[in-house]
Parts: sequence; structure tokens; C-alpha cells
Amino acid sequence: MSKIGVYVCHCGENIAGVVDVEDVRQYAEQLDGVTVTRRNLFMCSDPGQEMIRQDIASGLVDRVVVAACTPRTHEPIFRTTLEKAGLNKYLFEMANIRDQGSWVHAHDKYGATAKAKRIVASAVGKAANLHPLEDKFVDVTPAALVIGGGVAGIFSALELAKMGHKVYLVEKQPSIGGAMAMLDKTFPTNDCSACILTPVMVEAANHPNIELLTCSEVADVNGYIGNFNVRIRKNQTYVDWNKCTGCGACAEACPVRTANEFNGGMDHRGAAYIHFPQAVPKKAVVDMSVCINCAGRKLGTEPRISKKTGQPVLAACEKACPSGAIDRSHHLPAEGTLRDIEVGVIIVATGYQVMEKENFPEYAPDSPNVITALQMERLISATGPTGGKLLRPSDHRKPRTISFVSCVGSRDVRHHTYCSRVCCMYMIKQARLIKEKYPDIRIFMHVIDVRAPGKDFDEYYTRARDMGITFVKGKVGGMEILPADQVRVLGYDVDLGSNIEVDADMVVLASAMEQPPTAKLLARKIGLSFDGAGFFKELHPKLKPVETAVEGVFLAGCCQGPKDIPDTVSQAKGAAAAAAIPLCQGKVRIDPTISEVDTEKCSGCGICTPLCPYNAIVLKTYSGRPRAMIDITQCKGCGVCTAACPSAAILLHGYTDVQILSQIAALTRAA
Amino acid sequence: MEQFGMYLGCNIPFNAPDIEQSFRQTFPNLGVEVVDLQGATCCPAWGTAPSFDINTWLAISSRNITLAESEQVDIMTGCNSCFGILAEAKHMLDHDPGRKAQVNRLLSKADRKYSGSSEVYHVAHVLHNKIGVEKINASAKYTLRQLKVAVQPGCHLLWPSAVMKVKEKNPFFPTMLKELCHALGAETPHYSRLESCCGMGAMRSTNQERALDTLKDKLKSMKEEIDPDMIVTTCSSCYLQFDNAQKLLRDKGEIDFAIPVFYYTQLLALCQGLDPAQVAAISETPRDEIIVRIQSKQRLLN
Amino acid sequence: MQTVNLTQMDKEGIAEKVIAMGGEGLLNCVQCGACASVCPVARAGFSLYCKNLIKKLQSGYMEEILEDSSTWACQACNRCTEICPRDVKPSEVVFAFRRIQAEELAISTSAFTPLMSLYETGHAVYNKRSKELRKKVGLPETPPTSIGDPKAVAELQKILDDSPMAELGIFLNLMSRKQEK
Amino acid sequence: MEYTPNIVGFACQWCTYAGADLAGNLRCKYPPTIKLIRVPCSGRVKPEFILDALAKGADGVLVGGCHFGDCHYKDGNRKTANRMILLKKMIADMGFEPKRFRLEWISGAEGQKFADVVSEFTEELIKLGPNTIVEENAA
Amino acid sequence: MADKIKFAFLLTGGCAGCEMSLVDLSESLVDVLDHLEVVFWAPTVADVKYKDLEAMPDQSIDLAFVDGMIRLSEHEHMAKVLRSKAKVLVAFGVCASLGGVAGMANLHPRKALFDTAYIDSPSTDNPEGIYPQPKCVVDGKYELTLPEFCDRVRPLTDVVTVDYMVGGCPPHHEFVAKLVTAIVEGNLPAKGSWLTGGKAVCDVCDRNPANEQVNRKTITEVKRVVDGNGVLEEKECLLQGGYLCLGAVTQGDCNASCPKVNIPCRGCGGPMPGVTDFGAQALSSIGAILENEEVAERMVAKYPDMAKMMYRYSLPASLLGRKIKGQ
Repeated sequence: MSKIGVYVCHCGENIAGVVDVEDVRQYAEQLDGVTVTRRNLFMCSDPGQEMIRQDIASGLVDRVVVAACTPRTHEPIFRTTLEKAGLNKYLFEMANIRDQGSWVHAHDKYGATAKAKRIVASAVGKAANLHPLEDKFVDVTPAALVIGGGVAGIFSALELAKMGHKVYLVEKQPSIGGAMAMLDKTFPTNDCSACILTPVMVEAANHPNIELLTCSEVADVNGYIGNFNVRIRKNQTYVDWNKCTGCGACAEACPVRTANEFNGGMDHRGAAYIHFPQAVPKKAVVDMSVCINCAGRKLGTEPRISKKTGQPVLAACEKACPSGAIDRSHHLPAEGTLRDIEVGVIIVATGYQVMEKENFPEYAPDSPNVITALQMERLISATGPTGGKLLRPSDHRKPRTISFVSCVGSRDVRHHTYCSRVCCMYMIKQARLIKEKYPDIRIFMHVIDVRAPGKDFDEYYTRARDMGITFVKGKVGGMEILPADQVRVLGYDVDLGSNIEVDADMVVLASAMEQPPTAKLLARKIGLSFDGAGFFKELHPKLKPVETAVEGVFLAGCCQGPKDIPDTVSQAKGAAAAAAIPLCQGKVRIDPTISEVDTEKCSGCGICTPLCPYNAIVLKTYSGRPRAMIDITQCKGCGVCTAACPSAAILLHGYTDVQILSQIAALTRAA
Repeated sequence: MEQFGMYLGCNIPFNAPDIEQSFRQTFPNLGVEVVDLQGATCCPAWGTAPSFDINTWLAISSRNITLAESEQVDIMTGCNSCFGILAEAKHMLDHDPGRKAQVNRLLSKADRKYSGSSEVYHVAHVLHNKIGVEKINASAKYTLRQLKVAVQPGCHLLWPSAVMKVKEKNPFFPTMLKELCHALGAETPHYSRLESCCGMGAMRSTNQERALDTLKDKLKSMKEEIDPDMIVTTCSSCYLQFDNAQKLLRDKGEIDFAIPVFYYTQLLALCQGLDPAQVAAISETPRDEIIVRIQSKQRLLN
Repeated sequence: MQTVNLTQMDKEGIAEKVIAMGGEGLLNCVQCGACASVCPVARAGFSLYCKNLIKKLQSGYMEEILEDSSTWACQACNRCTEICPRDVKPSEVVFAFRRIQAEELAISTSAFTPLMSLYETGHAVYNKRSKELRKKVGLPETPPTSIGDPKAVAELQKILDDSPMAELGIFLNLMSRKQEK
Repeated sequence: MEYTPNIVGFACQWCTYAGADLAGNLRCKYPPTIKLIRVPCSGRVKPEFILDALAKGADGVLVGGCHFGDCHYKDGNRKTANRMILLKKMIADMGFEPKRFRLEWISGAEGQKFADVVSEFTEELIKLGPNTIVEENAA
Repeated sequence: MADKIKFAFLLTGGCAGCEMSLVDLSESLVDVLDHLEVVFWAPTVADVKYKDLEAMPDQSIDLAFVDGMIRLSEHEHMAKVLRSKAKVLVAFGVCASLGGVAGMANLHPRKALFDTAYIDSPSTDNPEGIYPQPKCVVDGKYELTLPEFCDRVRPLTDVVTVDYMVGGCPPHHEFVAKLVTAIVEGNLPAKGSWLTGGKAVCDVCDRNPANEQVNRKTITEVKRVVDGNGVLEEKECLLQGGYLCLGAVTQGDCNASCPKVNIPCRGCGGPMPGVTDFGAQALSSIGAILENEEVAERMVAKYPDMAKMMYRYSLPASLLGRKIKGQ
């Protein structure tokens, strides 16, 4: 007979203010197998834990039930308590009477107490059927994968590399740099974005521990912490990067003109192009989706010989390339090439996208002079489409009046309810940069309120006011298109208490940062989950901000939520530190709450094999017959096979049939 | 022949029956049969029941819709305001079963039951989405080529878009009426106050001064930015405001121009060669001159 | 402007009342001003329009604004509802407030004539010259609406007679006249 | 005494159990009718558990998992969905009102949804009245 | 050779098919009889009156087999009497151990069963609508009694303590031979267990993909034998081919005799040891390997009587046991 100790936590008033904890304790006293019942103000406090330790030490207790908060946060704490007291830490069960009790039933104290009793009975029922389990350990592959080569990914990779770990840095664009590479200057210091980022990009590219995989995507992820098998797809570049020197001759020669994404579609690039001037690696790619095949021959065929000259007729890019890196006679697979790598940890740093203006019908999206802030960033950048001159898109004339509109798609139930956090500051930055350069341009900032809570941010904002930038408190509700491509902003000034209008030459929409739709695909491959806003969910919003529910996978940057560059870099370094732990330890613990096949009972029907999401179950011959076996390093303990096994031969440790049935019995027993 | 229940409202049959006549005469030429909704009442107007009690409003609106239900036709309204009221009422009833049951209890006093089987459309929706610009274009005998039209789509046809079966691609920059005018050969240059309010209805009855100011702002934008030959609308309220209040503004000396005003089907009727004495006969802002120009030989299509 | 002591404002039941009358989004409003920026009533300079009406209701104003008939200038154009980033549906709040005003008969005087007309003829707008106009354009003198259809008017009156509108006594004279008949 | 339904819930620890915890964090009120049994994945929930709970007199049973595409174990919830389609039919065949059993996808971000589901389910069960199988068997 | 084993065989509500499987031992039965002394075999074989059984001393029978489910009050009575007389009691065959095919009657109320049997069936001529009565008086003086028809079918285990259970409808004769040998040799497991080889039908089925070291595929099709979709290849798994074969869930002491002849296993062998509710386990195992929800929906449509499919032989022993009254 087990000796179960039941410890009821008051959690200050959190539980005791609603649940009659003494009543619950008394109830627990008479449950089968219970030998000790106690209460404490805070079970997780030192005295609370000491109470448990002493009862174990004095032999009163060999199973522990703590009725308190959620096991999702506190189970590890109490398991450690058991371990320290010399009891197997898996002989522990929690009854969640706070998060799922007192906090949600404060309106019904009697009901909350009655429910708490049942939950305790359920936990006691399970505890009586618990068995000791042993942790196992496996070696960690000493390498990391960083997905995303923006500022978050670059810093994560560099930190790990500097600690001595091998890092694969995967970026789907031809160059690393991400969104930060598109920015002109950065707030609140007005540093040139490229000037501070480029050296870091180069450092990452040259670091002996970092292997840069650009134009690449993650095709598949298998495995588990310490031993992930990742399949990387290197997309077809149609340029031999071993030969390409990044001279740009092909881009100049290419006759195609297509919208240049890097410049927000405000100028053109060729089908052969280099991502941007400071690209790292600086290599050309050919975008086959827009290539017009100017020499008129299929890929993978020998060139036609000109009758006139007797020379082969080459495409403009081939002809221009001085190093022979572009050769259309090679048959290059359009789907690129696959490569498998093994890593111990993964950092996801896939970044964000900004909402396009087409999402906002009320803001005259058809007007060429309504642009997003990211486009404005390119428009004022020295490497941008106008070489840094501020010219409005419709007629390339200098604007006289500019309106900035905030909270476009953010804080808006029709789009995203969250604040994108950086819009106020980058609007102010852009306004200041414009004002510094062109003091005669009138600038209106339409804001619900200004959010400038960072270090030196408010000062930065105050200076903008000093420079004569007009702040109008009030959200813009609509726009009218005036002759000559002007846009009349229909606004409201909360302070004036009156409607206002601005006849603007340009309107800049501070559109929201959002998770790109491609994130869904990646999430499915890795097993990441999303928060309510659609960003990747961290394991705990406060205490585990870079960890995820998938052990060994970490988050950095805006894929976890909107943030500015300092916060991104901080988080990237944090993620690197967290990811380094398993790499440094060299071993990871395998949770023993996983499935195990009782080979004697297995009938070899094979029902379980197609069910396992991790292909952890294989059929092996045992006494001449096929029998299922589970690879403990692959199994993550979901229990799908356990529920499916027709021979009841698969046991999920920690969640056995007997344990769950005993919980059901306790919950349905007449109260 | 496709049928629609013609919901006339109040202003059209009593103040602008030439619009009613234009419906009756143009739709058959487009292959649409206009079915009368015998015994229809006011939609009811925003300032009446909707401003007092939601269920009374919905009972009166749904009673009107039941007239179409029993004829097994969808409703076609000529007035934006009627459309807005009926479409919102239908949306509320169809999305709230509890509300529908309450309203049906009220309706039972009039021995009627609302089922939700008839849709609510506006004349502009029927013209644009059911009939289509090709048929309209084919029905015209006269062209409006080189005539400039200031379009006035009116507000209740645009918002809230959630309640509408037929939606503009961008309700803030509507194009349906423009396309309908293009079908007749007219030009429809953009003017900035396209979507600002005409000032009719509740605003005018509450404070005529402010309502006239609102209209003036809009008229000036039309005049100064595009100097149109005429104003065309598909809202009978806007129509009356542009026609009648434009005169008031002129009388007060606030404006010194007169832009003729047409309801879209009046213009269509003229292009179809119908008799102006029946389809465009009542107005306070003169339009005889432009009517003669429209139905002139030069504009006759072969 | 006088200082308002917010602690002395009686907010009791005001929000609940507005919500019950159809202004369900009242408390969602963060006063961003988007609705007012495009509101014809605000743009024309009326005193009580969506945004400031909502603010006043949130702050506990009721008595103070009950008699302000400028809310009756709302065209119900619903542009505010279309763009509101908080799903307040400001026009619904305006109408909810109008319904509260109506309960107190704090109605724009211009609203009465259409009401009477609605009750008597089924049409809020009626023009006595209409017969003449209709004849002029070649239409029958009476359109196929309730105006020439006593049964239809009777149906409408049955709906109106028991309505909260009738309880306000608006139709009292008309109802007694009907009974006399 | 007024009838309070007794609901046995099976909640996957990544989504629905986390959602229930979030409901606590947000102090969303719901009736104290549901008691959760934490399982790693809704795919661990054997139909037998549900029948067992009903046979033992639970008034309602809820199985909660992650939304499709969000499963921590890739697609355990899809196995659950398949099983529960068959089970729903079988429960009905056995004379139970199918409404006594619910399958819900509640993510870890949907605290309010968890509270709403429980409130609504409780209402539904109050309308249905108690599960009388235990009394029936005793008789 | 020790004393002969005193052996009894009782048929309750059943077809006596299980007894046939004992007889099917044919020549080996002769050898067996060297070890057995049949003291009671009713009502099938010997003209033994029930009162004779009642008269036997308690614990005087070494080994008793019962085949058949508990349908009538008489069955319950006899089962209890036999229990007191027998040292070891075996529920022999799936009717006794789980309720059997007749158990599907538990999805219908008694009234409906009687109506079908005594009123509605085409071969019945009962214009007065008379139902069987437990008691009636003939000619005004002879009181006749009939056993009472119970509310529902129960397995033997519901009525008395059963020492061993044997599945099968009927148990396969080869297994019966092994079983009898084991009994004779006193080679029995702990009381309360199934007498079984402990492996599922799949383990002995030639169609199991695992035999070829091939992983099973998920189910994408739903078929029924009655639809006449043709016959699968000899080595092709019926379940994988879309048929609702319960072989994975069922004790395979039958040597997979049904799948061998193209008939999907219907579960007569009973659940694998350790499984409580046969149908629920079948549903869990098969539900999990359906390709997607759409296939599951198709399965529900294809098998409109899900409970009868999954509990063909085991409904009375399931967790719910019967259709509960509407609430």
C-alpha cells in the first residue's frame, strides 16, 4: 500500500481566499492510501518544501500530491524537492486547484471547494498508481541551426560561433541582413543601419564556425533535442557561386526589368541580379520566374552557333559574366538541391513582414503617393531607388507636405489587436530625417498616442517636436484623392476637438508588423505553436521568453512578436545563451515519460507504426515474429500508439491506462 | 424574364415619380420584369422607428420584405436609405434567431411571417451585377460620349459593407456607378469629395444651414475639380438634395452655377430614347438643355 | 469651460442602458477619433457626434446632453462603423442614445411630422402634390404602396399600436381618431 | 438540491490544459463543473476512457486538443478527430445523447474560449439533465 | 494416472456450437475421455434433469464448462447452481465470456424484441398478439411456467465468478485440443484470466504486412464485403484494403481462419488480455489509422450500426453493456 502525502497550498489568498483549504485537507485525509495531509501558506516556499522533505525522510510518505497551482510551472520545482529528499521524482502528482480552481470559480466558493476535492481525489488516485522512473541521457550533436539571416539570426549565430559551436545559418534570400538591411537609419541614435549591420554580416560570413546557407530553406525537421536531422533545400540560383565574384556585370547586362522587392517595388532589377549592394555573400542569382530567355535557348542545351559570326549565341548574362559563373548549357534542377544536416539545437529567427497598403481600403491604396513606412525607408536611403533623394513616386517631385499615419493595422480589431511597438519610433525617425534634410517640408504625424518607452526614446520624440514636426492626436479615418495626385487626409485632432484635413503630397502608412504566412509551414515542420496574435509562442511569456514547447528549439527576434533592433539583438543573444546550454553539456536528458512496448504482449499487428509522428516505432524480429520496438530517443511521449495498441502492449509511462482510469474513477465517484 | 420586387419607398413615388417611371420603362428593355410590392410602407426611415425601438423598426422592415417573399422575388430599392434600412434589418434578423423570433411575434399581429428567403438589392446592384454593363450598353440608342459626369454613389450603398450581398471592391473609392456611366459612354473623372455627404435627410431636417454647407463643399469640389455636365446618382435622397438644395444655394447666392442632376435610370431612359416628359420631367435645377443635347441626332448610335 | 469632477459624475446604469438600447460597443471605445474624422455630422460642426457622445456617455453624462438634438443629424451613413478599429459601431451608439432621448421625448421637432405621416399613411414622407406630379409623368395617381391600401396601413398600425413608440403617446391623437371612426 | 453537472475533461497539456490555465490567469469565470485529466496529447485519449466516464455516471465528457496544424506532436489531434467521429456515432448507438460528449480544439492562447466552452457545455448539460446510467444499472 | 476429472458441460442461452467444437476433437476426443468423467452435459447431450445437478454435492465437479449467454432466468439459476458444484468454472466460447452475438439484442428494448419475434416477423401468425407469459393456467387447472426473459443479455461473468474465459464462436477445435491438454496436465494460468495463446489474429494471419517487414499504411478506403468489391490478393491485409477487419484487436487462437478465406475478422475471439472494452479498443485502433476525417465520415456512413460492428460478440460485456434508456 502506498503512503501518499497530500499537501494543500493556500497560495496566500490566491487559493485560500476561495477554496476552503482545511475542508479539502480533511477530505484528503480519508482517501485510500493517504497517510499524511498538511496545509501551508506557500507550498513552493522553502518551509513548504521542507515539510515534504521531512515527511519523506521520516518514512511517512512515499508518494506526494501537492494541491496548488498548475503542474506546467510548478511540477519541476516539486520534483526537485522529492529528488533532494531521496524519493524518485516521478512519484509526484499535482492537483491544479488554483489556475483551474480558485482563479476561475471565485464567484462560487462552495463549488470551487467541491471541485478542488475531486481534483485532489483524482491526483491521489493517480499517485497511488505511479511508478518510479529513471531519466536517461543521450549525446548532443555539437552544432546549431539558425533559421533566418536577419539581425536576430546573425547575432544568434555569431554568439554561438564565438562560444566555439558550429552553426548553420539558413536564409532564404540570396543575402543575409533581413529587414534591418533595408532600413536607412536606426532610432534613437540615427546610426546608419547599413554601417552598423554590414560589418556584422561580414563577420558572420567569415567566421570559421559559421556555415552560411543563403537562398536556402528548411525542408524538413526530424529528431529531438540534441539530435535534430534537418533537410535543407538550397534553391536554384542558376549561378555557380564558386565562380561568381559579385561584380554585377550580369545584372547590368540583363534586359529584364522587374519590380525590385528590396526597394519596396519602387524601382527595377533584372532577372539576373544581386540582392542589394552590400549583400553578404555578394553573389548574383537568376530569377527564372521573370527571365525572358533572351538568347532563345532552353536551359541545359548547347548554344546555337550564329551563322554570321560562327560564335555561340549566349544570353546577355552569360556573355557579360567574366568568370563563367553563368552557363545555361548546364541542366540545373529548378527545385534546387537537398542537403541533410545534423544539429543539436535550433534557433528560429524568421522575422516578420509588414502589411501592404492594399489591406487598407480607406487609405486610398490606389494612390501611388500612399506608401508604407518600409517603402519610405528605401526612399530616403542612399542606396534606395532615388539615391536618397526624397521624391514622391507619382511624379518624382519633392513633396511639400507629408502625413504619417500610425496604427495602420495595429491596435485594430479588423486586423491585429496588438501594438507593433516600433511604428511610433520609426515614424518619428523618418520625420526627423526628412526634416533635417528638407526643413521646408511640412510633416504631420497622426497618432492615437505616441508610444516611446525605450531608452532615450522620449527624448528623441521631444526633439522631433522641437524640430517643428506637427503631432496630431487622432486616428485618421479616411483619405480623399485630390487632383495632381495629392491626398487629402481626413483626420481628427483630439486636442482641438475638431476635424482636420491635410492636403498631403505623400502619405506614409505605419503598417503593422505581422507573421508571414510561410511561418505556418515552418511551424508544422518543427512543431511550434502560435500565440493569439499569430506569432510563435514562447514557452513562458516572462520566464522562458526564448524557449519553445519543443525542447531544443529557441526563438529570436520578431517571429516571436514585434520588437525593435535593441530588443531583437538582446533576444538573439539570449536565445544563443539558452541554445548553448545543451551544446555545452554535451548530453541531454531523455524524459522517461515516454512509451515502451511490452514485447511479450505485442502481437506484431503493426497498427502503431504508421501512427508515430516521429517514426520512433520499428518492427523487429523477436523470437521469430515481428514485434514493435520504440526508440527512446525518438519518442516524445504523445501516447497515440498507446491508445491505439490493440494488444495493450504499449505503456506510456506517467500516463498509463491504470493511472487515467483511476483518475476517472475518482472524478466520477459519488461526492 | 428575371423578376425583381420594386420597392419604391416614399420620395420616389411622391416627389420624383419620373424616377419611378424611368424604372418601369428601362428595366423591361434590359430583360428585367419589375414586380410591384403591393402595400409597401416606408422602410421605415432612420428618423422614425429605428430611432425609437429596434424591434418595431425590424417589424416594419421585415413586413416590407415579406411582400417580396410572398411574390418569391428579391427586393430592388431605388433609394439608398431604404436599401440601408432593409439590408441592415435583414442582416440582423438573419444573424440573430432570437431577434427573428421576437420580430415574428410582432409581425404575427399583421398576420405575416418573415422567413428570410428574399434578398435585398439596390437598383444599382441589379444594374451592375445582375444585368451587367454590356446589356446596358446594348440597350442605349444615344451615347453620352464626351459628356462629363460627377457620380454620387451615396453612403448607404457602401457601409457597413458587412450587411451587403453586393459589395464594392473598395467601398471608400466606389466604382460601380462609374462603370454604369461608362456603359453609356460618359466620362466620370474623379473628384476629391466623391464620398463626402450630400447633407440630405436627417442632417437637413435637423439643421438646414449646416446641411447646405455640406452640400456646397461637395458641389464646389465637383465644379472646381472636374466641371461636370451633370451629376448622376443612384440615391433618391441625394438626387433631391442635389436638385432642390442646389437651387436653395443659388437662391442664397452661395453658388453661381447650376449642374443638372439625374437619377441614373433617368439618364439610361434618355439614352434608350424614352420620352423625357415621362422619365425626366420634374426638377428644380434646370436640365432641359442637357436633355436636348443627349437626345440629339449627333449622339444617335446606329 | 468648467471643470468636471469625474468622481461626482453618476455613471450608474448609463453604459448598461446604452448597451441595452443597441450601443453594444460603447465601452470598447478608446477615443482614437477615427470615426469623427470622417463623420458628416462632426465635419459639419454639430455639437454632439459619435466620438464625443461616446466619451460623454463613458464619463457618465446623460442629463446634461439629453436635450442636445444634434444627434438627430446623424445620417446613419455607417462609415464610422466600417472603419472603427475597436468594433465600437459608433453609429449604433448614436442610435441607442437617440432611443434614450426618444424615451424622454427629447426628440428633434423635425422628427414628429414624419412619425405622424408614417402612422397615418404608411409613409414617413408624403407630398400632397404627388397626384398631380404622377399624372404629369403618365403614372396612376396612386402608387401601389400603402398610400392607397387601407389594409396595409391597418397592418402597420397593428405593429405600431403596441410598440414602445406608441407608449410614448406620440400616436395618441391619431389612435383615438382611428377609434372614433 | 440543484443539479450541477459533473464533467470529466481530457486536456492535452500543450493546448487545452494550457488554455485552461490561461483562463485562470485571466480570471475568466466559468462554472466549477469540469475537472481536467491532463494527458500529453488528445491522441492519448482512448475512447474507452470516455465510455468509462459515462458508464461511471459523468454527465458530460470533454476532450480538448490543439487546433489542426498546431499539434505539438504534429498530428496527434487528427487521430483524435478520426476516433471521435466513430465514437460519437457509437455513443449515440448506445442511447446517449451525443451532446454529452464534446470534442473541442482550444489553443493555449484561448483562455476565454475554454471558459466559454465550459459555460456553454454546462448549460447544455443542465438542459439535458443528469446522466442516470448508474441509477439505471442499480435498479 | 490419477482419478478421472469429473467434468460438466452446461448450455445456457446459445446454439451449442461450442459443444460441437469439443466434439470436433474427433479421434483425440477418445483419448481425452480417458481422463474425463462426464457427470453432467445438459441439455444438449444427456438426459439429465436440472434437479439432478441441484442434488449433487457442492464442489463435487472438478471442471465445468458453460457455453451460452444469460438470457433467461433459468440460465442464471443453473449457472449459479453449477458454480456451487464446480471447483473450476470455464466460460467456454464468446457467448459465455462476453455475451456473444445474441448480445446485440441489448441495443433494443425487450418489447421491441418480442414484437419482432412474436408479432412482426412474416412467418408469425399471432392475430391476438399474445406474448410468452412466465406463468399460465391451462384448462383451468394446469399451471405451467416458462423461464422469465431477462431485460438484457449478460455474460456468464456478470452472474457468477468465472475462473477462466475462452473466446471464439465457437472456439477453434485445434485450440480446444491444446486447451484440454493443458487442463488435463493441470497447466493453467492464474484464475480470472483468458485461456489464450495471447496473440492477436494478425500474429497468425498470412496477410499481416509485418510478415514481410513492411510497415502498415493508413486506411484510405472503406469497403464492405456485401458490396462485392472483389477479392483481395492472397497476402494483402484486409484492413489496409479497406475492410473493417478486427484481427488486430482479437485473440488469434482461431489461426486466422476467417481472413484465410477472405472474411474480415469480426472479433469472436474476444479482446486481447488487458483490454476491457473490445469495441472501444477496436474503435481506438482502427480510428487512429484512418487516413483522415473524411475516411472516418465515410466509415460512419458505410457502417450505420457502429456499435453492432464493433461489439458484434461483446456488447453485454462492454462498459455500457446495452443501450441505455433515453434521457
